[in-house]
Amino acid sequence: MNFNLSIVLQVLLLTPILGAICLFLKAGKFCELTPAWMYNFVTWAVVAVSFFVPSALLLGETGLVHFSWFPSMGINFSFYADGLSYLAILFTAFVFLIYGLLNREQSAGFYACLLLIETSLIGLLISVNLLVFYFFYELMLFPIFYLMTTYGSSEAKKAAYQFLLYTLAGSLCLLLAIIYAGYSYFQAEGVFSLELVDLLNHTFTLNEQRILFLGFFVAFAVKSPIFPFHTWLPATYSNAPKGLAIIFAGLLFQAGIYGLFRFNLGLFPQAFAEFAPTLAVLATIGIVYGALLAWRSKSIRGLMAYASISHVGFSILGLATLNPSGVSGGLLQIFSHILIAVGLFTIAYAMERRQSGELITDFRGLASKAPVFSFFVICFSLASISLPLTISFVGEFQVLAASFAKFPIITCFALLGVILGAVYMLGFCQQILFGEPMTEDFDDLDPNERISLASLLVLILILGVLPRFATDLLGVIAKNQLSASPSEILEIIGNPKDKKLSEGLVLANLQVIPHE
Amino acid sequence: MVSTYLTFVLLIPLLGSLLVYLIGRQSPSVSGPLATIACVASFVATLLAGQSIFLDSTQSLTVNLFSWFSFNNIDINFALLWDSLSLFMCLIITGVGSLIHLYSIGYMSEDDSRPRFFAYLNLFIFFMLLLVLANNLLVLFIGWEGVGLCSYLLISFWFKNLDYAKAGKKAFIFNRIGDAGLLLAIFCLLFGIGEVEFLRIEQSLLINGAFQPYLYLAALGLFIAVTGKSAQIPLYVWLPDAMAGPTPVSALIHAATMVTAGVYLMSRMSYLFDAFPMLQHLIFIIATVTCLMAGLIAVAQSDLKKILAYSTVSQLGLMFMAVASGAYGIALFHVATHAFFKAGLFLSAGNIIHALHGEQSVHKMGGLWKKLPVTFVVYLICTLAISAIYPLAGYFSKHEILLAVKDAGYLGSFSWLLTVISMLTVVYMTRSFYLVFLAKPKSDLEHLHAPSILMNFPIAVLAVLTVIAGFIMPETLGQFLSPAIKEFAIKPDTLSEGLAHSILPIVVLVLTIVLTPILIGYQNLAKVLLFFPRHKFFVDEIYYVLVAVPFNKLASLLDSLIETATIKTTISALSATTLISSKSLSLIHNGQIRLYSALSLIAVLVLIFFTVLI
Amino acid sequence: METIIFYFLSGLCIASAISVLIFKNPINSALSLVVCMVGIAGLFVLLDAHFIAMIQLAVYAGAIMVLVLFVIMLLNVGSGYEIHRSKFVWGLATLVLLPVFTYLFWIQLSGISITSPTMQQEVLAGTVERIGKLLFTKYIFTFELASVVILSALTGAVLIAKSNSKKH
Amino acid sequence: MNSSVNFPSLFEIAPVALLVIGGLWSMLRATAPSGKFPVVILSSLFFLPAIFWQWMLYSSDCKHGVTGFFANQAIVLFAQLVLLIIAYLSTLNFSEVKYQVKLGLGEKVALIFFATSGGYVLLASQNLLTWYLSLEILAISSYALVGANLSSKASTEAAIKYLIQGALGSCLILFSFATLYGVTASLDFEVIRTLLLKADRPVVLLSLGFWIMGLSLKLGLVPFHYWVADVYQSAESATTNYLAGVVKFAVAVASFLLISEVFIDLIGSFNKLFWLIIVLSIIVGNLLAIVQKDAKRMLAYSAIAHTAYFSIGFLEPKLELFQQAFYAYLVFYTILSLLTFTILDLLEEESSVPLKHLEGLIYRSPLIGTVFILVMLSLAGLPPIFFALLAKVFVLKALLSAGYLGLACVILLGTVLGCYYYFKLITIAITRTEESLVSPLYVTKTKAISVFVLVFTLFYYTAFPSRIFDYLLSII
Amino acid sequence: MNLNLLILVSTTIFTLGAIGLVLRRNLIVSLMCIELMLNAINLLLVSFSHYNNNLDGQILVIFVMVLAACEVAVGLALVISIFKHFKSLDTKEINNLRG
Repeated sequence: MNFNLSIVLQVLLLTPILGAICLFLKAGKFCELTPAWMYNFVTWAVVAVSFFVPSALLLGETGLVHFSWFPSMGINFSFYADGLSYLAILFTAFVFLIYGLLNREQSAGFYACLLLIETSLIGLLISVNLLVFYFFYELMLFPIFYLMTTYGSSEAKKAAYQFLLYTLAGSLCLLLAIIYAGYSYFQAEGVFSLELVDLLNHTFTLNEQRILFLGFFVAFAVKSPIFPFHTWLPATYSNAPKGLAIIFAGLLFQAGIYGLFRFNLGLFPQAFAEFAPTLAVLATIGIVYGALLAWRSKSIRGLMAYASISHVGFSILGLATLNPSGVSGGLLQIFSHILIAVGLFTIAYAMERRQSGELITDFRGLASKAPVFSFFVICFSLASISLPLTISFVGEFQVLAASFAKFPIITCFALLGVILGAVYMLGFCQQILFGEPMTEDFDDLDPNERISLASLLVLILILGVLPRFATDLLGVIAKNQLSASPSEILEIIGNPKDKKLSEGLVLANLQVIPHE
Repeated sequence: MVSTYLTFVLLIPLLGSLLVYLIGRQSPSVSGPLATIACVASFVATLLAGQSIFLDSTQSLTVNLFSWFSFNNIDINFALLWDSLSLFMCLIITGVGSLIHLYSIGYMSEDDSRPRFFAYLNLFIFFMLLLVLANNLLVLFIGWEGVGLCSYLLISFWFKNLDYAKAGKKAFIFNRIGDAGLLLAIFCLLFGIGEVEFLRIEQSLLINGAFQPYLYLAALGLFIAVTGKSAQIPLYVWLPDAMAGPTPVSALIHAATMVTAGVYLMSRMSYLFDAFPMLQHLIFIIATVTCLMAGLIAVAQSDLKKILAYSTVSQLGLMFMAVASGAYGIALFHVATHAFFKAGLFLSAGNIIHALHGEQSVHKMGGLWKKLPVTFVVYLICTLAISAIYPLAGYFSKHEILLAVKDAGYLGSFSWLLTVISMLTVVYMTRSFYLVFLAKPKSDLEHLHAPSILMNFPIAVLAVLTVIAGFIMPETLGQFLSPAIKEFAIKPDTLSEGLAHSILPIVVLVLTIVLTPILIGYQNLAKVLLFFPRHKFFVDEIYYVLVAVPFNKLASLLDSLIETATIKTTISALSATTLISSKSLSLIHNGQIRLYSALSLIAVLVLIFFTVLI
Repeated sequence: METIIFYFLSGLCIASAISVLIFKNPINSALSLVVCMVGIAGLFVLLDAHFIAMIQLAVYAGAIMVLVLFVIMLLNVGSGYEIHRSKFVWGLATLVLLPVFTYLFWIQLSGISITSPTMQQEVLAGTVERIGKLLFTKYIFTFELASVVILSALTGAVLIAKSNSKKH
Repeated sequence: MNSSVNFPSLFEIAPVALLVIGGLWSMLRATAPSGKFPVVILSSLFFLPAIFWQWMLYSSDCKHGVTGFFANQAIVLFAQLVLLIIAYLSTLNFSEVKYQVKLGLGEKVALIFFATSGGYVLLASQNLLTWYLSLEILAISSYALVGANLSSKASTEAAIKYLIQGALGSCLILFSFATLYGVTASLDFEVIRTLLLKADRPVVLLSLGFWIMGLSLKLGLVPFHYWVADVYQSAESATTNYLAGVVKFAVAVASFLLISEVFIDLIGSFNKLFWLIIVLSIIVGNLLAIVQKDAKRMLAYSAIAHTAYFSIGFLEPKLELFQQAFYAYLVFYTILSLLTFTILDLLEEESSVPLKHLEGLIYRSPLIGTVFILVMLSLAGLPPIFFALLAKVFVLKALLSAGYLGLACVILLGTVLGCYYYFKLITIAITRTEESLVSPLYVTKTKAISVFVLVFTLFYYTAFPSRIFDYLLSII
Repeated sequence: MNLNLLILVSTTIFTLGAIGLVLRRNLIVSLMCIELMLNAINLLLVSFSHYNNNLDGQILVIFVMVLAACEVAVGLALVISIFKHFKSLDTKEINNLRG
């Protein structure tokens, strides 16, 4: 089958949008489908389509798809997929699929919003026009806000506002920086362009790089989140209704790290290098700070939220190493965190569904009531503290090993985070699983939960034992991103004004898998 | 062929673990035998795989299973190293492991969670084998963490008791600290010489020497890891608490195998440690202090398993004294003999506790020699062995260690400490022996839970091993291990030497038996004398105050200072400012048209001045 | 003579403008306003704007002010609403007044005198003929537009009045 | 002195003529004793030909100058065309039943006609006199329209306040024109432009300063914004719609044309003044909107902020980017403000829309609710309507290009503040209440059509942004 | 009589009108103050017209008068209806709209 990448990407983007529209228009009524069924259908379709991306990538010569839209402002639909985007899309689609398994009783509007979030995530992963990226980046705000306020408690409403204003404040900096980048390109080249390809060709002066870096950084730092920008996160994750924390915790952060990698690192390498030590310090503070507060946290989701901050810290630390292995480790951490966070929050959701109470102390002795549940709790806790043979170990190892070479002392503090991870995670397990059971009725996991958790666990283990495919792929991507100075890229892609823009943006390609 | 066997060695316990759990859930009684069969099969596979090495111990083989991942173009393979050292360790693990599995069938026969127990045990065997078979530090790390995990799971096996669960957590966390050291060491090696494979590190060190500070740091990191896993100061405190697990677990993990992983690791990396005499000195001091302290504490304990646990810590200290002195082979020899007699002791203790329905305090035991004859004999033999009385296995290994330590000359004028340490062992072991078997019964002995043959057989085997190991092993082990680690030879003592060296322990033993009942009469005196040992030198409390409390304080400080005070206050201050300013602004809009006109006119004036003047 | 008349009229205008402000009774204020407008009309005459002066008298002083007075009387609002006699407000007003006054005056003084044409030229008096000619040639469209203004004001007034009548 | 008769040809003033005739007709029709007043028919009857005619004018080649008109400018004709269209859409709002049952509908429609003709002339005026006069047509009609809702006490109060403030603004503008006349001895823009540079600078600065302040008052910028909230809140929504959409559009474009055609050489000196006014408007407008309890009042304050956003065009009217930003944001804001008040019209009761009335909007009418949410999101500059984002991008791009980084940051701050209350409105609109489930919202066909047209425009320009933005750039 | 003096008179009256807007609480007086301001501007325009020797200014004055009349017409209509609603013309009492 000959699949054109452009078609695949379009279908990939349009499927959730159309799904959302259909759900919104209550199209299900006409063919007697429940909203949940439609949602599941769409998420399956997205997963299926995303499997075509690599084959399309392998067939075509390039990963770039370009539709002219508003050329005078440099705004076009430019889509691009490399291994990183591909993996991220696959994981994203997968998480939405899993959520569909877990939550089957919601209204059409609920699922429509979820599909919009999916659109937004997929869109931002594949768009390489800065403004289009920004568009998708912001697109998720409203659905999230809607879901939080409509289905959540009054606390959730507050959290929704906090999330909204925080993220917005960050992303407006991004907007400003994007426009400034375009304008700076305009001053140099005489054309206003927001295409990543064009901007990669352009060498920003160091001062410009610094300013722009900060603009981009603030937005991504809020989304990731990086240490002082994280305050929205515990509130949001803790108050997200209906298990939506699974989606939020599992997927939102990747936008930030992806952005840091693709844009900050790609466009402003010098500024990034200058800023790397600070970034490493912030990341490490995040790791230790998250761990300490997770330890202190009394609520289940609060603990998981702070744990997320800690985990994301490793990812950021990886990027800050500016070493191919470190960066690829950081990228791998994205995927490991997706799997683990989804697993952990699924567990939290399962607990909430069975017994009211959000504090850790509301539960006790579940191990004797629900062995399967306990098995998964232990497994995900262990994965979360990155036991070897889980995916998180590989990423964390690469990150720490690379960062040790660059920032030895900082790394020692990060290792402290590794230890503290065990402290809070095992404390959590002990608190909820062990001891005399507190309540009589705590049913074990139902089949859907089992399937979702088991599939996550299998992925965690497979990627932990055989991560070679992913690490090589990400390694190549990272290496290209790091080594490709603007002039080199220029050499690779030739004249960018060329009609054949598609030659451009050789960040990495799925073809470039060297292993075996 | 060898690689296939080797794969089997590893895979059988892993698959066994899965099968045991899956099948065991349907019929729990199958789980024990199944797990035992798996372990024995692994033992057999080890023997088969080791054939060639038995014949020629210089042989070594690297089996590359698959490529795991890569770091900075360094391929990190999932590879196994098969040489005499790993074979030696594998034999101990699977051999002693099999016996303990067998024992556990009897010991756990009434527990409903048997499948889980045996699955964990098999999993432990897998990880332990992985640890000793690893060809590089990263694969070793898998095993290293894996055994820690199994230890955690098994310690908190009876999780309904929160104290047990907490003990498991404590063990894991202390191990985790050590693991961080190991990671640090790996990073240092990666950064310093860019290798993680044992053989390559060795080569690189041989060629380039080891004078980099990073390698020093690596050695230090390894030692931190070792203190965690092998319960040395400062990370030993988890081991006594780990006795919360079922007794076979204590025997297998916390006496015979896992805790000796540190000795194994240091032997593996002996060339690295040898390069840093300063570090060796440090290790020696730590080991000596550990040994002494644990011995003292053991004297004052009343929980039978705790006594044995501190004894283990003490014996491990002894091993590290040997390691620090450069006598890796002798340390490994002691690992083997210690595995036999300490496993024997623990399993005997298991029998006792089993018989007394879970009673662990030695003060509540007594007069058991009649009721548990086999146990009595085994315990006696093992006690004698650990007290280093000729011709039992313990004598040979321990005596060699003392010699090696003296040779190394670290102690100088403190060599009398060695005697003290040895005698402490005799004292606490004899005390426990006396209190358990010889003293007057404190409780009703009629309703004893007699040990089954399944429980008696393994301890008998261990006793036999304890007796014969001393005669067989010294000669063979020297040759056998020398290719893998530094050249060494053990010259077995003659009968007369042996007897001569045994006089002192025997005297102390007899003295202890005589004095213990008397001392028990003077409770107050004992309390005063043993105040510190009884309270374990307050190490737990000190750690609590020095580590846990500060971290807790730090966390709450961060929580209140940064999370709440700074950030949240900033945000609420921002929103409050916004609200206040908007409310005060809306006060101006009070509906008075004259005010509006006035404000507009003032604005006109101000703005005109603003424009024209500026 | 002209100067004396000018000063007289200016004084009259200013004085009556002030009295508009300070009379309590709106009728008095309105009458002062009429006086002011008449004064201004006089100034228009002095400035040779005869037609405008006439309109000023007819439209302003006549029609508009009569309308105002009529409304005042219709509503029968007496002097109930006092001027704010607080010293603070008056002080503030003076503060406002003084800077505006001095500043504007100073600026205009220094500015216009440069650009204004010399007085040697023949004075272009605003007679009916000249104004009319200008109005119906150059500004014819604007003149037509004025009808729309008046129409809309008319409509507006009708609309408001209509609603009033409905209510009662 | 030019003594020739300067009356434009019928061809050129036909749209105005149609509007005036429409106004007259409405007045006459209003005198009819009873019956429904045919708003839709009447407005279509006059607006549609006017629009058509304007389209002809616009697309014809003879864009030569005529006295009284800036007719040679494509942008003027285009702006007039837009004005007619939005005025028409706005007028359609009066077809609602609730306006039919009140007295004076005919007069209101007539006033709309007159006001629109004023706006139409305002855009094209070529001398100070016409400019001022047509501005006053707009103003006087607006006063009357606001005060027309006489059953409401608030409406009268707002009207008189509007009148007094507006008159003050007129005085300021007139004072400025008088001084301009004093220094240039002419009312014609062309003459003024040439003489302005030679004139004495302080006087001109003073005069332009007064003009700018008068203009700020008419546009409702801080610190001359006091009337805005009262008027927008108290007037009937259809009127508010007209004021916020049509009147503001006309005044803004006319002022911008005046600046860029006449005051262009001197306006640079008022940079700081505009900067201050814009910053104040953004901050004060958004801050005040936060604490409001009435949706119309809240959106009135937000309108102040939005006016400030497009007013950045006044900062550097010479620069193409600023012109583009001005027109782009103005077009965007006009469409959105029309949509906003069209929707609020549905929820209005006694000329006010307490926030409570918005409750469950999405359940009462899913379509209108969705449009409302879309509008609020767009006002906040958020997806899914890309057009909103683009408008903001134009503004920010212009600012960055000229180095107004601080102002750009203020705009971002304002956007964050704005998001807060836009989302507050959204939250209310999506709150499910018992009442909302049983009282569906009735939407007339006319309203649905006008909402559809506006939303379609938004989506159309989202899909083909270059059709409007590049086009605007080409005719500026 | 020179231009400066005329400007002085006109600006004085203008300012007085503005101050009246601030000080007087009677709505009708407020309207009168606006008239005062417009008159001041008229005076200014006529003076300029005189000194510029140009009649355009006087044309403008005519239109200002027209507008003033219109404004007063609408204004007075509103005043009447205000009086009906509030039973008063005191601006202090017309303050229902605030915030």
